[in-house]
Amino acid sequence: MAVKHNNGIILTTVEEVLSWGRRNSLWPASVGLACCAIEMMHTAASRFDTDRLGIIFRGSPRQSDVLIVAGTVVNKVAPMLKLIYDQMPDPKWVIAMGGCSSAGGPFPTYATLQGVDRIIPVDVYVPGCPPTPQALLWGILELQKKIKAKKEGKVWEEIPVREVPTASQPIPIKEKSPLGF
Amino acid sequence: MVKIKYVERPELTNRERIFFVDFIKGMRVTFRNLLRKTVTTAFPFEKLTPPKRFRGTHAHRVKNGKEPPSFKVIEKFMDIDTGESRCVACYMCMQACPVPFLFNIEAVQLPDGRKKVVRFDMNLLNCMYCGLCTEACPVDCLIMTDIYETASYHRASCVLHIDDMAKRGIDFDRRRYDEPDRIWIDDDQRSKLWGQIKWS
Amino acid sequence: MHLWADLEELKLLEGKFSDIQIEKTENFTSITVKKEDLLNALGFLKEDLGYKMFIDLTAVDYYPQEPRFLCVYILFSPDKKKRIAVKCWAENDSVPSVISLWKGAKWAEREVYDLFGIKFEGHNNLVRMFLWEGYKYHPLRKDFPKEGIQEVYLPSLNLRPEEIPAHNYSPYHTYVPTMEELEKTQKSRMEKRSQIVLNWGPLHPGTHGTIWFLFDMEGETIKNCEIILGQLHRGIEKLAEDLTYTQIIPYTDRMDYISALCSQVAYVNTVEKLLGVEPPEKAKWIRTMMCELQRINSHLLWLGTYALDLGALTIFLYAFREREKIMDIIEGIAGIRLNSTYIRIGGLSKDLPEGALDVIKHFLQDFPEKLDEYETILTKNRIWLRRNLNIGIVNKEQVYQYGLTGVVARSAGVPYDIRMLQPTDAYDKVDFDIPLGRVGDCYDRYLIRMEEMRQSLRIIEQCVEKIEKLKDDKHISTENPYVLPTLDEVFNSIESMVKDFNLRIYGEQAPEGEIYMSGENPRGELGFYIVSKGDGKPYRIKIRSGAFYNLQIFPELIKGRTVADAVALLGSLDPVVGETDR
Amino acid sequence: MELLGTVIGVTVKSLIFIIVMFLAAAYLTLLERKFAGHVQQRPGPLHVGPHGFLQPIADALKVLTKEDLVPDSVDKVLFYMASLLAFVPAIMILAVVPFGEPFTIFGLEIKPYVTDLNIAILLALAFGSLSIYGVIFAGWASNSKYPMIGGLRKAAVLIGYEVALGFAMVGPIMQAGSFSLREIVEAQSGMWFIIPNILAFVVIIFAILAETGRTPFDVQEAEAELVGGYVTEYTGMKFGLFPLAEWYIATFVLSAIAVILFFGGWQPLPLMGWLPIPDIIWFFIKVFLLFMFFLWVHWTLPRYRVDQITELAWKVMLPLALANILVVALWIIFIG
Repeated sequence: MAVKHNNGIILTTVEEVLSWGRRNSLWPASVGLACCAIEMMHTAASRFDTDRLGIIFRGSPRQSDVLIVAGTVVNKVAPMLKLIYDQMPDPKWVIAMGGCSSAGGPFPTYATLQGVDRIIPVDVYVPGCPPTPQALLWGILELQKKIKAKKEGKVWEEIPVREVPTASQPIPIKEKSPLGF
Repeated sequence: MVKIKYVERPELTNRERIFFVDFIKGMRVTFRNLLRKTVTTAFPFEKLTPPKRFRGTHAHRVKNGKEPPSFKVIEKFMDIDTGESRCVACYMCMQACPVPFLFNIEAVQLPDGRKKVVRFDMNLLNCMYCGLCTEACPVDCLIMTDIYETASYHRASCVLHIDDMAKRGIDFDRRRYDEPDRIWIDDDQRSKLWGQIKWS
Repeated sequence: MHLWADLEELKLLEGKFSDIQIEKTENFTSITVKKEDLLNALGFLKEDLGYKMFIDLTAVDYYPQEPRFLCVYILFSPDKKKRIAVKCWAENDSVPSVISLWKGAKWAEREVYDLFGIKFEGHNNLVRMFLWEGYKYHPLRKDFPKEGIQEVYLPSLNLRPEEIPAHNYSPYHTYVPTMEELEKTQKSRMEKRSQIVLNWGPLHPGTHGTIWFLFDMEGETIKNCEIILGQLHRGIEKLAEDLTYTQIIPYTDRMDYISALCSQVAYVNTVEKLLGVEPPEKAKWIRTMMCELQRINSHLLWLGTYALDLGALTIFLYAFREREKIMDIIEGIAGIRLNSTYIRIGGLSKDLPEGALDVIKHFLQDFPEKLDEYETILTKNRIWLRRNLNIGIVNKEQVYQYGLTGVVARSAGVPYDIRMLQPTDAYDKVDFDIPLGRVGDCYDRYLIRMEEMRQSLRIIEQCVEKIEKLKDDKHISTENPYVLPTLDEVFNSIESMVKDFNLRIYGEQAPEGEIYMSGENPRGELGFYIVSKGDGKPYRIKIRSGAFYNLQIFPELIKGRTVADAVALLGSLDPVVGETDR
Repeated sequence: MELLGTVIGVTVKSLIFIIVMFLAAAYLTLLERKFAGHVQQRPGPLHVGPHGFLQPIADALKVLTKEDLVPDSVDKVLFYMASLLAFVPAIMILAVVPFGEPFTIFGLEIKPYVTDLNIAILLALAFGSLSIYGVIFAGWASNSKYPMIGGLRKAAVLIGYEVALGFAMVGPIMQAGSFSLREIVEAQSGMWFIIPNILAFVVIIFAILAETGRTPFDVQEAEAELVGGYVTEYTGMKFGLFPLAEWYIATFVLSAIAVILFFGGWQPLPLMGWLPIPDIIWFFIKVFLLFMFFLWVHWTLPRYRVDQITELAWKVMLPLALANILVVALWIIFIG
């Protein structure tokens, strides 16, 4: 990037390094609410081992960076979810896993919160009921892209609307950078 | 025939207790697993191909000459060119759906009396992927593809529109239309977990 | 077959109580008593006729008729293996409480009070079950809208002003409680007597979802315990009143999301009985097979989380490794890993794909050795024994008092298994054992679940043999007027297309009447009480959740024990919040 | 002049020790994650750097640059002090652990240990028991229920096992007739002390597991019961110090001491003396094997209840340790 002063360049490189560290050790707070929590566990289990990407689940929100809202959030639990989000230290991100947490899903009822993004800002929406572990992993990769692009603020202008994906092909190993994502 | 039996509770003998036999046995099991091969599929570098029946993101089959007879019946009332979505705006998917308001279908009457579908939106964030809509579609138009990588930064980009769905339908049929109805196809990936299955 | 009490013993009641009506249909048998006779009648049924097991209590709202609420009690007699339903009109919206007869009625009455607003005279602590204190409405009343009342402006935070992300997006929302209201709820549930009140949950790694425990603790010993439910109350029963019988099937998955197929089968069997539909032979066998696969799946999840709670982290991942295989099977057959909407009224949505039976056979071969691995690590491990032995002992009396079902009941030595009492599908044609415990502690429940997995394997083997014989049968009996035609029929014949349209639009026009039937879920008896008024949608569906009643005994068992025991006990009761809260 | 030389030497050496220990601890986390992964048939960290080799760096970067969030309700002074109190004693034990014989390069003699006290073991025990304060402070200062319970539990466990640990160390000391770890090692040139001290060895294994809070004794942060135990309220590096100190450094140091006491320190394995391996390497091989053994136990066994742990400590481990003293005494009298 066109930075004139040397220190500017140094700064940017430092930022690069920090963002590399952050996106390669995302520790989610294990907030399992409903069906999606099972698939979240499966994502962490042996078949689709999130630990490969440096993602380990922490019990306490104080030590976690990303909040994966897995399952239906009902009105009654919403304030507590907000509390958990507030307890997390910055920088923090939120993944709304599944339709319920993204937009109320198939429960347009008196008791259900129609989308967790009404109480806390959401970075990535993962549709599915529940999303398969691969879908959730894809969502996490999307979040890593976002962190890489320094789209940390919830500024909507910066966020492009992704075009519709069609066939999904594996990323060949050679395209992978030696430093991870 | 159903029988009733009582479970017997094993006892830990003193010999086992003193020589830690229980611990040693357990640790032998973990050690054996340590030597086994890993079962992990390194997403995104390796991917499990969903089975053909997988109920992923929705798509529209297009008019491509493979339509069922029922479509031929209704076709004459519709204005559909080859390569366009087969949807005949019968609203059956909407009727079958437990969450009907996730659909937003509009059709207009053309001057020559035929109907044309101008809008077919689905809000996937309200979808249960239960597949009732696809079973209700009388012209084999609405299908569910094997596409699951739909995570996005925006609520708006989780809403499907008719042209994307047609695009997906073409793509899906190109890849998997002629595939046999088998439980799964990527044996090499699955064999990591399953080992060698002998197929009949 | 049905388990309803026969008339002659009901005749005994007629003499005792003034104007009681006995109605016996093929699907349901009930006696309607007056409000003032209710307690005596129930007491007579419990003490003298031996209907001592409390199954369920629910209410139906016949708005605008007056009195509008009808309370329905369902009892079971373990000796005669018979069920009986007792109805009572709630004049001026109140009925006497029956917690003096059955402790298990405590939560059920609170639930009815919460959702209908019926007062129960004599209930010691009649507070809301699912919703919070200060919630203004009673949602299951017929004059309350399904969507609730959207009174607050609560837009999504990720949208630019005036952006409409989807056609069905509305910035207005139902009322979301504040933290203060929740604290008020907590205060109203339990007051502090000992040193500290520990909030265990609702968003806590150990509470299997979102159950909210309040422990009043003296040091680490729990002097008093209270459970707050409703952190996953999504209003499925309310939704179901607005859907056709077929459309409810996907929601039954999402109740007990760990054993989706079992819930589907239990529900679909009830509806088929109501409609008088008979599924083809092959469908029955496949249903049984899938149910047992799902049972193994569910027990494996239980094993994993249970071991994780007790500190054996590796077992968790071994159990999930095997779960992945079953998930693969279900995904290949039904299309979705977890909430597979596979069963349909009158059969199955799809036939088995090719290769399915090979995979299942392969699974049958290599699963037993994995089971042995788990057992070698755990069963005789001294730590495991010390954490499980004599913890949370359940006795027969409590089983009847609380209406405990499933593994919890069987651990106390009560042979209560719906697969044996009321065999549906192919359960009367396969042979398997029902393991029972003698002591009733966590260790018994552990052993029983391990044994049940082995028995499920036996059942699956027999099913696989049978299904191979029935290869070319139909998987759904579409000739029946109530059964949706398959896609090929719709494509090729105009009649079935019309039938399809009618069924989709108007729903299955079930005959007027009621039915209560249940299936044996991994978590206990999952019952469906359906009231049909003859139109395409059920007038009322009550879901009798096993986990709800099993969880109810937790506070009594945990008194005087430590938090560590609470983890073990909760794990061995194995509730699923989606089912307890519906 | 002489004094200045020693001061500089000691400072340099201790600096080297601390830095190396930090790096080692960071990579021990990777080792544990890899090991756990393969036990569970998954690869563990894989994509961050070749075979996840940069994972600890990424974690460190992230943890260090996390917002350092201190809840308002906590007792600030104790809150900060606790993390140091947990960390410093663990690393200070290193001062007395000898890694090998003194050797000379370019004519100057290098002692592979900071200092060789004649009461080294007592010092190690003292520092070990200091770390209890860190735990209790953390639990108290957080001013929240879960950390409180976690801290109390951990304190109960530590107190119980410190005693057993101390008595278990008596046997080797009696045989060597010295408190100095170096002399203990040299006393084992004939035969390792594991032979008469087998009971003490069992006790020490349990004690180390308990001291370092590994399963079956990880009651202090039993996730299902107390979310994170006494570290629940900690963020960033203040949190990072706790697991580093107790799971990695303490485990490493204590295994080192166990090796010195029972497995002849840096002396080669039996029948392998002819191998051209320097004694420091021998020492680290033994320590590494013991460390892996602890990991292996950690990832296999379930967890005791806290009252059962203390019961075990007082009713089983302490008597065993005392019995061991008797056995060794008899051994010394009769066999010599």
